[in-house]
Amino acid sequence: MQEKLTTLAEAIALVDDGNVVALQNMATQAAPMALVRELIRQEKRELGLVVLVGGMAVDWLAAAGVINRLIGAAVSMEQFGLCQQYRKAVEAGRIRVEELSETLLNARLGAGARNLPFLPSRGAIGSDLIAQNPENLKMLDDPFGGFPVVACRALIPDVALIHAHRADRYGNIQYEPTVLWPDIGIMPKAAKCVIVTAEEIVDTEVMRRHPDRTILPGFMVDALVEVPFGAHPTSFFPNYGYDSRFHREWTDVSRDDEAVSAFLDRHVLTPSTQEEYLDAAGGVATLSRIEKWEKRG
Amino acid sequence: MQEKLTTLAEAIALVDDGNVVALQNMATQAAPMALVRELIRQEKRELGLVVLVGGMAVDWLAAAGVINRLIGAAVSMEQFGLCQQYRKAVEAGRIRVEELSETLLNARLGAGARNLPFLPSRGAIGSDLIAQNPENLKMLDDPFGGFPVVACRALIPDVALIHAHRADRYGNIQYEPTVLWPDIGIMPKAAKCVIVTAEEIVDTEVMRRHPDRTILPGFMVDALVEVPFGAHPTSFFPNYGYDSRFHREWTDVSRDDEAVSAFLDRHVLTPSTQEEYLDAAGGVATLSRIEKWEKRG
Amino acid sequence: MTDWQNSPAAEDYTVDELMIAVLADQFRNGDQCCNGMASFIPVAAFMLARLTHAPDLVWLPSSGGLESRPDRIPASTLEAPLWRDSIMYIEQYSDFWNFVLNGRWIKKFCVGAAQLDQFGNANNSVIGDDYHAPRVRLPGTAGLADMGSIGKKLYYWNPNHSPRSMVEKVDFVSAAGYLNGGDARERLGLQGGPQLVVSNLAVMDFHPTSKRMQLRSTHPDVSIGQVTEATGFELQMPESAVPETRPPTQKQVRLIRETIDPDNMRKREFHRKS
Amino acid sequence: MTDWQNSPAAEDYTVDELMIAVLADQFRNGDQCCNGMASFIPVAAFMLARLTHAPDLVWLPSSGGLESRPDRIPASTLEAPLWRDSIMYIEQYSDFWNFVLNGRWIKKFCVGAAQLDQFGNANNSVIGDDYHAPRVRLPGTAGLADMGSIGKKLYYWNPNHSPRSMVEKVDFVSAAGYLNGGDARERLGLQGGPQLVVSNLAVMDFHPTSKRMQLRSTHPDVSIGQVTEATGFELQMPESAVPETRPPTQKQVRLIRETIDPDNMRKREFHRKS
Repeated sequence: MQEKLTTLAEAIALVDDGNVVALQNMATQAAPMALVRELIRQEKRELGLVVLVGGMAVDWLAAAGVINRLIGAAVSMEQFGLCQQYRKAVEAGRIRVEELSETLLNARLGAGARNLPFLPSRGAIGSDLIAQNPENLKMLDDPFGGFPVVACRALIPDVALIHAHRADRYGNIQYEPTVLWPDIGIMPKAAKCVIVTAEEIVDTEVMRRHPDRTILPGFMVDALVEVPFGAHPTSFFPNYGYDSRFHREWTDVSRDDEAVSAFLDRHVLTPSTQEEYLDAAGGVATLSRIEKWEKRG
Repeated sequence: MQEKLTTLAEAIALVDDGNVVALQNMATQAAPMALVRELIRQEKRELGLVVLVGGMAVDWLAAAGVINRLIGAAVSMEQFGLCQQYRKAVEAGRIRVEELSETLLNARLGAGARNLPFLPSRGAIGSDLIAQNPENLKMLDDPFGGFPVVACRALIPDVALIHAHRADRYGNIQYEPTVLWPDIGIMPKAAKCVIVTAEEIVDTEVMRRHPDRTILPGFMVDALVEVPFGAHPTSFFPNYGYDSRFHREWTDVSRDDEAVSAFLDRHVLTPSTQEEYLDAAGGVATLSRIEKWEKRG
Repeated sequence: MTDWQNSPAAEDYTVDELMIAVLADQFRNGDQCCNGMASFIPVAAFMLARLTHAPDLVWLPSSGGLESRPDRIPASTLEAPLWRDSIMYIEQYSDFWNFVLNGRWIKKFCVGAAQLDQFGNANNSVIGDDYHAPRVRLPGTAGLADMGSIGKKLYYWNPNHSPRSMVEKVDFVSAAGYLNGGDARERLGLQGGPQLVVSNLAVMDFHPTSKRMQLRSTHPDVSIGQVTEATGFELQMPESAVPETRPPTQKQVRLIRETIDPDNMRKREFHRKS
Repeated sequence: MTDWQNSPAAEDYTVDELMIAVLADQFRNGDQCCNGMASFIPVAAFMLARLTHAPDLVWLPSSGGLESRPDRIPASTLEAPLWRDSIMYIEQYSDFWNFVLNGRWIKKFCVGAAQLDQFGNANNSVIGDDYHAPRVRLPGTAGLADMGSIGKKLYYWNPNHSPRSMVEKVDFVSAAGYLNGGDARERLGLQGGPQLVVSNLAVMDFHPTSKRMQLRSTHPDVSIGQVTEATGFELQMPESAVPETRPPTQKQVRLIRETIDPDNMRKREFHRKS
């Protein structure tokens, strides 16, 4: 098996300006935040982002001017509110949104994964999403005489960014307890290149004890980096909850461009290692807090 | 939650003559054999069988005159050879075969599960399977200008028959260690009615300890019966292997209609309980043999 | 009459509690219901229904576990507390949508929208005319556009009934309601559709043939005039007199406050009133 | 030159061992290969390649686990020994076909067919003219029809080279080969296709433009005449002389007999010869 272990810098060097990048995320959950920060540090530009429900990661990438288009179903930090930097960029026309419903996005990615030109859905029929997007969505008659479907054109991201619980050095990726998040089930299977951070790298023998936990085989994975708490400040069930203090700090500054810049400086640009990042986010006290899964953020 | 626990007789009473019945199976693996025997005992007639790769179950159902059509990708007992009773019935025109490739069958069932009129595949293009089956397979132009696909019409079985490792009385179904067999991933989701046998019925609290093992929620399941060794003589990983002696006994008689009739009498019609069935199949000695996963059948 | 039904009408209750009780009343035992993000009112309604008249109601968050056991409403209606101790993890790409798209399961969806129009079309996408430079970029449709077209019964809640949220025509149809009304849905082969809108002022449903939104009841101490004034289109009136929305019972209020939502998550979306 | 390449040509070997060595030679380090039911020869070839020149060959049974560790070829090439100690269980409906249909992974499929014709079309469905009352009902196409159309390179093995198995035209196209030859595949947008046919008599490939099957090499002690006589169509001849198939090395034979298949599973399909 081929070695896939590398550094954040080398992993993100695989992303080219202009790429379409699929990002694992769900409001406050499971985003590969170390990879997101590295995208900003390497000053990637004009990326298109594919995300089912984007949260703080999208707001950061919008604030840092990394993305200029987004293909997704929603962007929100749920109880922490709208992503203000993203919102402002869209309202200013700096980010172009291809809004898809969940079944349409899943169909586009599913077609990409399975090398099909399209997959059909019956979702979103009658909504304005379809007329808005003639390039990728077309009403199609049922050849068996029933009602029409929406043909959803295959979407093949250039890169998928994923965070996982465990991996071996050959890029076999495990989730604990199993696939839960919406996008992990399909995004990496559709992408041309898969970059993964994992909470821990273990020996292959450890993987073999629980083959049911493996969600991606090594041959699908292009680069792998060990990043403990790599999803902070989003949650990573069952390891740790989202960091509500950090989320509130961000939403407190996120309408103010100068404060945003200082925030990103402090939390994204200055820390040169994951340890330094975690220290800037409150260090051990924060980690022990999020490991307790505070319920009332 | 509603109670789903019942008897084999009442469960199979849900199957009407003429129904399309989806059967979990894979050559020598994981067939719900107790349900298959009950179909024969209740003298069901003119059933259509949906099966990915059918094994001894198909041969028995053919021998007993239960089925008159089959929708599937293959019928074989792998190293134990062809299913002779099935083969004879097809050659005599008593069973009509709609042969599908695996992706075409998966697409038909996937469309059924998702309430879509069809799903596309690029599999089997150029083969005679498509022209042979104009009712359910149609070449369809890619609306985005690429090469055509095969539109695979939704297939909604009336009933799905499944064997599982564990269930609670409300019909929540668990597999150990996870979904492995080809058909369990989609067949029960496409069917109008789902009948399950399980190796053991446990308390719901036991289910909650491993929610990742649950593969069907109770609301999908219509009838449930506890049947230890319910897949015998097929294998049921990791609990027990296939019974190679039993398979060889069947293949030894399966070309001879009289011997077949005696065999079915002894193993299907006479035993009135699972215990009696297992005793007729060699009792404790057989069980301890298959639990050792003999490798050289 | 069971315990909670015998309980007298509450006098001390807030409008969020009333809305929860109205919604809970829509869900029967054995129903299968589903919610999205930030859905404190729907989740409270599901939990209330299960604690009173519908113990077998199946509640499925659109990300999370089946029959999980949060001790109370968590701060997120999609996050990990809704996976804990569940009977089954429902992975979204395959299982969740397999169950939902299949017409037989998960028949009711309870959700909010930034704009609703007179035909129950919903907008969670953009405010303004230019889709690519909108006045306000909203979160996006998420799964709502799907739920609007795949035969589900939709129950909308609106904590801020106003001409801005109840509009003549939505700026963008994020999810199909009755489109232009009449049989427009049927002609596209769409079943289901919006059933009820529960706002902080009133309960509304849809006229059986015109499919225009009509007043069903006004909340206690709210006049019909207040409702029509807060509505950005001509709200249809029923043929008979408009009744008053039944207030929650004392038992229902107690369950909401003490058991279901002691952290007052349900109040979060009520910016202006309540 | 590695150990096994330095090993002298075996003198004591059987044709199944020669076929395994020929097939093993088709698979490179880093290739991803796949097999179906009752595929002892392909599985032995994968295992031999991994033990010699291609340690990183990814081998995926079409039902089973990734990188499982059977101590030897089991009696079934799909059954549970091929799940044990694997790195990942590959569930068939979603994962297996997601990986296979995606053009980037699992590029080679090694399989047998009851009939193969001059253009590499394969039949595992029916013998006879009447599909619904066939002379012989064969097992069925299983995943082969898919593999034939989705860009895979197909490697066929045939333990019984005869006019019955190598036919002018298959009774039923269970899996597309080169159809009517020439650019017939390309016109349907089909990539990949049959690469090699390894029988008990010879090795065949396909002419680059006509796509007719042509002789590549004859096995030791087999004449060209024996091969053409056993072939039910006009086998094309290469422009240069037909070489002899390279026999397995002593090391390869030892690995097959002692390590890979001490139970002689590989002999099961050889009814008439070897």
